[in-house]
Amino acid sequence: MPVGVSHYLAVSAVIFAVGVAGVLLRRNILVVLMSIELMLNAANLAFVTFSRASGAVGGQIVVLFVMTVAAAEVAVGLAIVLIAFRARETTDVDEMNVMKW
Amino acid sequence: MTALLFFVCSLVAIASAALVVSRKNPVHSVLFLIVCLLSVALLFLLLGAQFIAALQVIVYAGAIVVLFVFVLMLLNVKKETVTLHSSTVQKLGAVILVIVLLMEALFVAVMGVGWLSKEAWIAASGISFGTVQSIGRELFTRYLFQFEVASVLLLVAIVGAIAITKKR
Amino acid sequence: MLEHAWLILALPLAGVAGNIFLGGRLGRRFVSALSCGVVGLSFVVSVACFLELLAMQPAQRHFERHIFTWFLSGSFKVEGTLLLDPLSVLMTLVVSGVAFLIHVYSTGYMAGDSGYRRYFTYLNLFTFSMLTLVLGGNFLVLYVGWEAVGLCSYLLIGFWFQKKPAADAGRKAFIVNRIGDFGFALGILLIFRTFGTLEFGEVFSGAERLFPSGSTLITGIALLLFAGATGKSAQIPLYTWLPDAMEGPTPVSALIHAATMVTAGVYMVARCSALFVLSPLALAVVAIVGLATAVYAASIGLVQNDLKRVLAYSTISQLGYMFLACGVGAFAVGIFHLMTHAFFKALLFLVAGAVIHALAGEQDITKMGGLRSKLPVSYWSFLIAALAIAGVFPFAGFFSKDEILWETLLRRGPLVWALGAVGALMTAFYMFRLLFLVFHGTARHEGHVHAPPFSIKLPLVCLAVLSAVGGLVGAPLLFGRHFVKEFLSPVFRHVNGHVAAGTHEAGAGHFVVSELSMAVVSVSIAVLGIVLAYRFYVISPDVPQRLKERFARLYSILFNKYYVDEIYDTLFVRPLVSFATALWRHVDALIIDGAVNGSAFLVETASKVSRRLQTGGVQNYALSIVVGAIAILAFWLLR
Amino acid sequence: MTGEVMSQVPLITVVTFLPLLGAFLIALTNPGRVRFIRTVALVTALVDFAVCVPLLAGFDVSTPSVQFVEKHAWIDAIGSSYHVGIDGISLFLVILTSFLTVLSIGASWTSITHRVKGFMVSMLILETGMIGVFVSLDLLLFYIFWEAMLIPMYLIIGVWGGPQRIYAAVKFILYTLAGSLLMLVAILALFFIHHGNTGEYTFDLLKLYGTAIPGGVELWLFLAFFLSFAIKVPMFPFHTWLPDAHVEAPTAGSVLLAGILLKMGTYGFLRFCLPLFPRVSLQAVPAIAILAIIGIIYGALVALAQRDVKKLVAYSSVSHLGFVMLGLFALNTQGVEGGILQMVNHGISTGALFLIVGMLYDRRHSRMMEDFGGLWKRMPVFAGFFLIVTLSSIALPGLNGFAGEFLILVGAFMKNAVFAAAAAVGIILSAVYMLWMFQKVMFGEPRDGDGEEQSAAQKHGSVFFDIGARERWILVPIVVLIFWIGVWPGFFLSRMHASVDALLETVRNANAAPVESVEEAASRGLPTLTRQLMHGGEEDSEGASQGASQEVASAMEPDTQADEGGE
Repeated sequence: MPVGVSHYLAVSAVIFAVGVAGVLLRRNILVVLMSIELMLNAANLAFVTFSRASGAVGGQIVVLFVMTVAAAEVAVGLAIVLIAFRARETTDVDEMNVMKW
Repeated sequence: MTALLFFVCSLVAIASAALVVSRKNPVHSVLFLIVCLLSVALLFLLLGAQFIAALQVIVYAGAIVVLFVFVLMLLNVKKETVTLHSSTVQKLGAVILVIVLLMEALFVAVMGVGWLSKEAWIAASGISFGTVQSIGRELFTRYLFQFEVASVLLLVAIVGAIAITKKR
Repeated sequence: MLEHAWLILALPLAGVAGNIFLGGRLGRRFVSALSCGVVGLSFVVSVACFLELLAMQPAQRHFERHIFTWFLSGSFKVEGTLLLDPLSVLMTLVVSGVAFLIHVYSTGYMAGDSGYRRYFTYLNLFTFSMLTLVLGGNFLVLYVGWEAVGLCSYLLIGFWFQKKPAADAGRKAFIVNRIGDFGFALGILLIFRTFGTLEFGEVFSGAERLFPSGSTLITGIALLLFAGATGKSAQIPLYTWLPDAMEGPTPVSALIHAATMVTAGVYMVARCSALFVLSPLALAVVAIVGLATAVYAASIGLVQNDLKRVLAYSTISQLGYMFLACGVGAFAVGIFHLMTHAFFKALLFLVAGAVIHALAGEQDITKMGGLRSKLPVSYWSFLIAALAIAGVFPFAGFFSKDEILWETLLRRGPLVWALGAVGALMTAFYMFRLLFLVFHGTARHEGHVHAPPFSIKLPLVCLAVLSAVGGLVGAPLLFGRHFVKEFLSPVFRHVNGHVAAGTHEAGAGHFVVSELSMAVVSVSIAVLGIVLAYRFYVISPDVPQRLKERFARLYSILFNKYYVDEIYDTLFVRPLVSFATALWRHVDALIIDGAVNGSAFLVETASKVSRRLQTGGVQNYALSIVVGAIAILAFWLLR
Repeated sequence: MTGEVMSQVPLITVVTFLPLLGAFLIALTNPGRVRFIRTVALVTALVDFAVCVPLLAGFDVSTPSVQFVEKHAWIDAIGSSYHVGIDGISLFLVILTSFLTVLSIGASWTSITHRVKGFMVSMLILETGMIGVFVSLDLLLFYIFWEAMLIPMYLIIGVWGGPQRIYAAVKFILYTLAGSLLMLVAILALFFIHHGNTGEYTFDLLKLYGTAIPGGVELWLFLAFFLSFAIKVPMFPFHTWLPDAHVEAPTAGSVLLAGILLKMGTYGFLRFCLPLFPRVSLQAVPAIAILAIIGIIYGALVALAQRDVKKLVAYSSVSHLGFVMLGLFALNTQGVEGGILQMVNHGISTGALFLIVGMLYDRRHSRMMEDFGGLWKRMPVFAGFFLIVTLSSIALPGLNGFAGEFLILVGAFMKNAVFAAAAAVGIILSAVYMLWMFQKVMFGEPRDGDGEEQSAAQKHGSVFFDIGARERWILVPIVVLIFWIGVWPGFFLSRMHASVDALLETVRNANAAPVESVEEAASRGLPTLTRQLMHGGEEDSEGASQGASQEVASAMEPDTQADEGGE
């Protein structure tokens, strides 16, 4: 059974879905951030797959940028988690809902 | 051989991803995240993207996950008593949505998309694909500006992270 | 001198400016000198113009001067035109002459008032406005003067603004006049739409050329103009402001509310005679309103006790006669009566002022009496004026009033004449009632009687002379010539063609005879009135009281002026105010603003509900992002 | 020589942005230096007014085209340019704006004591916005000025206003925004329709004139513009923001609100609605005329019921602006010129009334009539000024109000006698409410305040001390203008002739020209509205005058017939 585009994409899809589930369901903000990393990774996998399928390097360049963004996001995101924890002694997403009317 | 490797790697990746999400202890989650990232790196290699694979290991598994670990240790959070979200609507909705999303994505993956074909896959499997050289050439010619922007973004992120966490 | 006719206007205006900018610094003597001086000079210029006009051929006595272009917008062009023709020059003489005398009188009368400078500023402004009114060569300049005299009237009636009745009366005068002016303005607009111009000459010749007698359009114009005249000249139904206007200083009543301003309506109707003669209906309306006002106002005058108010009703009544004259087509006679009336009515008011001055502000005639010996100059002046207004030969009023009645008989028949004669009877009666109550009998007042100063006496004497002999310029039976009529004839040359035949020129002989006999009749009427008054108020003073008790209801109707003020108040004033308040409180605040605030409330409510979606929980937001992602993907797949 | 120099200076840009420069300068100043800030603001406004003088002097009365034009590329991608200039319609409004700003700053000299810096900055930015509205010849630029000017006014009402200021400010800004957003949509629609017709993307007003718009769409676009301008004017029944805003705003705010902001609505009708949508405009004449007349009478009646002097003046504005609208939509030379003149007049007279009310408020800290009375005795000089302004407001002949209102009545009467007659009732009512107010405030026995005012009373002998040099110098130029316009309106009218005639020509031609568009409209199944306009619209509007007008027709001059609407 030859491994093709569909296989890689399927793996990417599953990992992405798992990531989404993590973001939507977990209460620990650190796990939520990790789930986001999973989703980004899934997207990266899809990009590389497409790049491979189309023969263009552009897809991989995008992955490079995604990684940059991911790094920045984690840096800032964790910083926010840090001060949020300092202020409220919790990492529970449910309790961080002051940003509303 | 390649097929076998693919199946093993992808199964490990999926399984570890699921574990990242499902472990109660965030420290465990981080460890499984490393596993997942490494197996995805292997998948990259299988696709012939050596440079990306290397980056995946260095940046993700190296830098990002270490960051997570640091923060975890810094915060010293106890295990969650309740893992899942409190609202039933949110839980139910999330489950349904995830399933629907997965279905859709799999549908795309399996049924394919118009512009992809087997021929393209084979033709593109040249030697130079995904080497440091080929990516580097593209990156410093065509995507130079974007590259610079990315570097600025990182700088801003560093400054931002420091500024946010600074104690007043 | 005609070239310099603008001086007639410029001088009083300079007086206004001088009073405003210099009067405060230079003091009262300067104010008196300046104010009287400019009006006097203005009178001198008027006389010069008059003489120059008189020297011309009758047909050429017409001088027009465009000073500047006032409005120019598309086809709407209005010049600042001065017009000197016999009519306007005659009016100018009367206005500036009487105004001068009253200025002089005022220097004595107002000597102690703290608003001395303000008073003379207004008075000069009034003179300027009134002269603008008569000298204006087109409808819009006339309208400027028309409104400006209204303004001066407002300011002078309310001169003692601390008194609420005075302030109220001023406002009432202005607003009632505005109602009349509403018609006048519409008339002007209609004239412009019809003729494409507002210059007198072009409009009148256009009317003669383009429209047949009885044209609806011309009738409309004439009636609208007349609406303006009823306001300014205090005719039914807009006369109610004039009696109230007596709140103003007495010289003002003499100048504005007797001699000049209130006659502006008569002047305007006479000026537009070319339009009125084209419309029998409009003429009839003018005649009817004039007659009705003449009789009606005289009947109220019979029983009033306020010296000035009796004179006010008398003025309304006399104005009615002038309109009656115009309405029967005898415009020149109307103007003649205007002139003589200016003399004797101004005199009456000035005497009244002297009396009030002498009695330190007392106006109630029941509290006067026996002043004959104490105020001889006033008494004799008043007597002359009363004889004049009653129409006793050979005083001024006789010639003009007799002629009005004669023309009425000639053109409208005996019934109308009879009504006019009843009015004349009442006039003679109430005037002598005043005379007897004020000057004869025993003194019913207390305190010292102030002797009038020279500045008050001088105008009285001048006007007394004019009232005595002023009518002789229109005495055809004595001199064989009617100077006023002849002088005015170029202005009214188109009248004869339209108004029914039977004028003086038509049949010479036997009309003279019957006119003479009618003159005897009208003098007898006047004498009858005087005798009645004498009997009632000198011989047996208890008669009025008995009559009052006998006809109590009639008396109270007359005494309360037919309750017209009250009727207007309930019919128009109160409903307007409550309607306005209701409009504000209910329609504006409740409905319209309610709708605005209601829609704001709706938006607020909707947002209160919908902002619940904004939970602040980051995962809720993520959920909706996923929903969006799914939707987009689904759309893309199912496309 | 000087002419050449003049023509090289971008006068319009200078007039528009000089206040902004002044605002910038003030913004850099230490807020504590109050005197310096006031001086800078006043000097800026004065210099700006002085710059208007060459504008007036160099204005060519013979041409209808836009003058002092400046056009520079701005946003090329969407064809928007910095295109400004003035013609006979906007000339006096620009001058009026700079004139009233000077007076307003003068009037705020002592009455604004807190946050002086912010106030003066707002005033100057407001001036830039207002002038910008009048000079813009690019729709996008116009829209930006139109909206930008709301912000400083919002702040002026909301920060320096009376007790209800927040409510009034929010109502003001939301109400006007609601209208102008619809206008934005219509502007975009116009932009795309023009592109569809010619393939050119442009916001240039002069190019958009004469854009062929499909019948039904034209109606909707017209309505969008109409709503925006009608709210601004304000026409009945969109007027309720006005009394609130006026009453709560500080004196300077009220002056500029009444004097300039309201004129933007009427100016908008003239500059945009009429030439952009000539056919629908003509069709809308009866409806707008009736709304205008309702506004005249309604505003006057409600003013009659007021006890608050400022509110009375505010409602009188509704009435006066009704006159302006009536004149503009008479669509003949007299009406439109009278309308423009009346815009200026209203700016002067009502502006002056608000200044006067402000002076009273400074003394008594009340706007209620029953708190005043007998002021003539205490303040004779003030009384003279007040009297003249009052008379100007009730259109006494020889003063400015008459020149405008009478021309409007002439124009309206040519169009429809009944409308003119109904409108003339407003002149009676204006005398009723203004004189009533005047009597309440000035006549009667003097009454002095109590409590806190007594300290001031001891200083001056009475709460109501007469006006001083500063207040006199604010009122003197107004009185001069009142007489100038009243006695010599020709000076102003002659500068409008060419532009107004050209505008009317545009409307007339658009309505006379395309006969086939009726068939087009019919084939597209558009509402009968369009067809009525083409064939029977005029009869409707004329129908009411009947009687007199039929006879008139026979005697009428040829050019008056042309004025009837050109069909």
